[in-house]
Amino acid sequence: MNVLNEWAFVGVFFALSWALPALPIVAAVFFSPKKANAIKLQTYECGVETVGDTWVQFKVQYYLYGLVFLVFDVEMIFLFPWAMAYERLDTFQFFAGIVFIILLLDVLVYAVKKNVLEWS
Amino acid sequence: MVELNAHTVVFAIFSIITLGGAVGVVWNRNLVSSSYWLIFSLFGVAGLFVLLSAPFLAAVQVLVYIGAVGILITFSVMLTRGMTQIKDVFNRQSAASGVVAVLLFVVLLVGVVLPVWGPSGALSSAPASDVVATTAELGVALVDGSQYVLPFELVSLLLTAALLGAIVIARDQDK
Amino acid sequence: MDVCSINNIARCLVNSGFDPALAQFITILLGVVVVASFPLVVVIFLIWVERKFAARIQDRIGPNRVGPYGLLQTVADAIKLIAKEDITPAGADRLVYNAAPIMAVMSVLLIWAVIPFSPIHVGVDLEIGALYFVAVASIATLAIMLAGWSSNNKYALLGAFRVVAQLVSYEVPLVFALLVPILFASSMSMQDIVHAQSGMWFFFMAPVAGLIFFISSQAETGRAPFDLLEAESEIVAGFNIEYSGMKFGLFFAGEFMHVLTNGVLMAVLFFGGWLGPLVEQAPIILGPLYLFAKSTFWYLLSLLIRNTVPRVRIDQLMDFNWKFLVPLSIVNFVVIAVLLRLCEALGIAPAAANANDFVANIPQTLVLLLGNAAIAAYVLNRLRRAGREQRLAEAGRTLAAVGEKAAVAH
Amino acid sequence: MVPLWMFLLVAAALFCIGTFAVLSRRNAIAILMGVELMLNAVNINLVAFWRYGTPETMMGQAFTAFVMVVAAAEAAVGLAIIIAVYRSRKSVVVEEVDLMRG
Repeated sequence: MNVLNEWAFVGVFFALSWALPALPIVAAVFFSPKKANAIKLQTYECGVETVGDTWVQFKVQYYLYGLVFLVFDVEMIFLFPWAMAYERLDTFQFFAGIVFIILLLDVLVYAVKKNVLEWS
Repeated sequence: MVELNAHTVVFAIFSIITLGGAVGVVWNRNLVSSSYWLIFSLFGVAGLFVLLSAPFLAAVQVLVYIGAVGILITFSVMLTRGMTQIKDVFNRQSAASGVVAVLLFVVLLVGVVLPVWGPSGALSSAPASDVVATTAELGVALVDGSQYVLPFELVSLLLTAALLGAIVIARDQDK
Repeated sequence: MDVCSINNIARCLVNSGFDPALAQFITILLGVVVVASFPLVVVIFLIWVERKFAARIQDRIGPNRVGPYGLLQTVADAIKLIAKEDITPAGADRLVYNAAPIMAVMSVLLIWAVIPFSPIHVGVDLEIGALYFVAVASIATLAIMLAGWSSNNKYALLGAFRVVAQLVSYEVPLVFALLVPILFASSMSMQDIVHAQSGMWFFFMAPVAGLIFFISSQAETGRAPFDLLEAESEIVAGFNIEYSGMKFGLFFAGEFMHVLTNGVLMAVLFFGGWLGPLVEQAPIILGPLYLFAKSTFWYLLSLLIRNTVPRVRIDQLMDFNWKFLVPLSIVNFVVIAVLLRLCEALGIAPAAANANDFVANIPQTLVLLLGNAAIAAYVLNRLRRAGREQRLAEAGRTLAAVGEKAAVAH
Repeated sequence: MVPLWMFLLVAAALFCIGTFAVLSRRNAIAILMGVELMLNAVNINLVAFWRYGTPETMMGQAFTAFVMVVAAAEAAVGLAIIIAVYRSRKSVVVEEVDLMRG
C-alpha cells in the first residue's frame, strides 16, 4: 500500500493547490468594491461593440497542429516505459524501440513534406 | 459488506467525478461544456487508475486525454461552428436508446458484476497479490520478442496511418 | 521543509495517543503545506527580482518606494489587486471563468510535489515522477483554453487558440528532451535522476538535450521571445483580456512561478539537483542551497532572454518548433540512445560499482559529447545555409522590385 | 481495498452512459465523446481485472495502453471526418449526413 500513501500526498497536494490560489480570489470578493454597470461589463473588443457570435470560424490549421501533437503525445505512452527500462533491455528490445521512434519520425517528415505544419 | 475508510471514500469521490462528468457530457446542450465535462470525467478515471495501483496509466490518462484528446475535441467543436443553434440535443430514438442503455446496465450488473449464474470472482474483495508490476517491467514487456513487440510496432504504424488519413481528410483542398 | 522531523512528528503523534491514520494524515498535510507554500512565498520576491532586472536592462531604477529597495512592492501590489473591483464580463461562464486562473497556478504548483530538495527532502518521490511533471504541466494548456472560451470574447478565444497551439507544439521537444535524463538514469523518479548524476551531470553528457529542454520550457511558459500570448501589439492582450484584479494577477503569478520552476527542473534534470560537495554531511542546508544556486543561473538566463530578445511571429514560432526543434530533439534522442548502447558494448561505460566516480564517467561522457558536437555542428551549418538562402531570396526580391521600378520610370 | 465488483459497477455505468450518448445524441462530436466514454469504461475494467487477478504480470497495463492508442487514433480520424463533412455539408447532425443513402 506504499504506492497509495505516496499518492495520498499528491491528492492532498492537489486539493491544497486549488485552495491556495483560490484564497486571494475569495478575499477579493470581500474587499473589492462592487459597482458593476452594463457598460463596464461589456466585453472588451478594442472599444468597438461586439458584433455577432463569439465563435468566429477558426482555421483548420489549429486542428492539424493538435493532430500531430496527439500522435507524438500518444507515442509517449510507450517511449517513457521503454526509456525507463533501458538498463534491462537486450539488443533486440533496444532496437525495437529505435525502430518505433524512426517510424514516428516518418510522421513528421510526411507532415512537413505535405506542408501541413505551415502557418498560412 | 464494504467498510468505510479513506480508501472507500476516495473511491466514491472519483466514481462520482467519473459518472457525474459522463452524465454532464450526455445532457449538456453546449458542446464546449460537453467536452469539458468529458475531460472532468476522464480525470475521474485517472483517479480510479491510481486507486488500482496503476499510477503510470493515471499519468498517461491525464497527459493523453486532458492534454491531447480534450484539446483536439475542443478545437474541432470550435471549427464546426453553429452547433449551439441545434435545438434538439437528442434524436428521435432517444427514448428507445435510454431503454437500451438501462437494459444493458441491468444485463451487465446481473450477468457480470453480480454472480447470478455461478461465481465470477467479481465479489472477491482482496486483490490476488500486493506485488504490483512496475512501469519498467511494462517497458520491457512492450519490446520483448515473446510478448508485445509486434503490437508495439503496429501501434506506431497505426498512428502513422491515422495521422495520414486525418490530415488528408481534414485539409483544405482548395489551397 | 523538514521531512525528517515531520517523520518524527508522526511518531510523536502516535505516541501521544493519536489515531495512526489521523497522525499519518496530519503528517501528509504538514508536508504538503510546506512544499506548496514555498513556491508561493518565493514568487513574491521573484516578481521584485524580475522587475528590478528588467528595469536595470532598460536603464531604469524599478520599484524603489515600498520597503527597502522596493522589496515590499509585490506585497503592496497584491493588496491592491485584492482591493480592486473584480469584473466578470457579461455572458461569461462564471464558474469556468473563475476556475481558469486557479488552474493556471495549480498546474505549476503541482510540479513542486516531486522536486527533490535534498537527499531526504522531497515532497513525494513518485516512481513516475518525470511523467507526472509532464502530465501536470499539460493542465496549463487546458486552463488557458478555459480562460479564453469562458470570457465570451473573440479576442480572448483567438488568443487562447494561438497559445494552445503554441503550448502543445512545444510540448513535443520538451518531452523528447526529458526522455534523455530518463534514459541515463533508467528511472522516472526525480530522486533517482539526481542520484544518477553523482558521477557526471547529465548536461555534460547531453548538452543539446539540455538546451532543447530549456528553450521549449521557455516557450511553455510563454516568455519572450515566445510571448505570443500577451503580444499586446497584435491581439490586444491575448486569452486573459477580460481578466482583471486578482484573477489577472494569478495568471501572472503562475507565469512567474513557472519560470522559477523551469530553472529548478533544469537543475534537477541536467545539473545534478542538490548534488554538490559535502552535501551528504549537511543535506538540510547544502542540498537546497546547491539546488537553488543552480536554478538561479537558469532563472537569470531566462530573465536575460526575456528582456533582450525580440518577439517572433507566429509562423516563425511554429516553423522553429516543427521544422527545427522537434526533428532535432528526436534525432538527438536516438543518437544518444545508440551511443550509450555503443559505450556499453565497447566497455567504455562505467561499471555499476563506480558509476558515481567522476573519472570513470569521463570516457563515456566524451563519446556522448562528441555525438552532441556532431549534431550541433550539422545543425548550425544547416541553419547558416538556410539563413543565407533566405537573405539571398529577400535581396533578390528587393533587387527585382527596384529593377521593375527603374524599368517603369524609363 | 474496495472490492472488485464496485469498480466493475462504475465501469458498467460509464459504459451505459456512453452507449446512451452514442445512440441518442444528434451531434457527431457528441457521439464521438460517447465512444470515448465507452472505451474508458473498458479501460477501467481491464485495469481492475488486472489488479485483482494478475497484478504481477504486465498484461492489463499493456492492453490498456493499446486501447488508449486506438482511442486516440479513433478520435483523430473521427474528428477529421466530422470537420470534412462539416465543410462540405455545413452540418454535423448525423441524420442530415446521408450521402451514402441510395
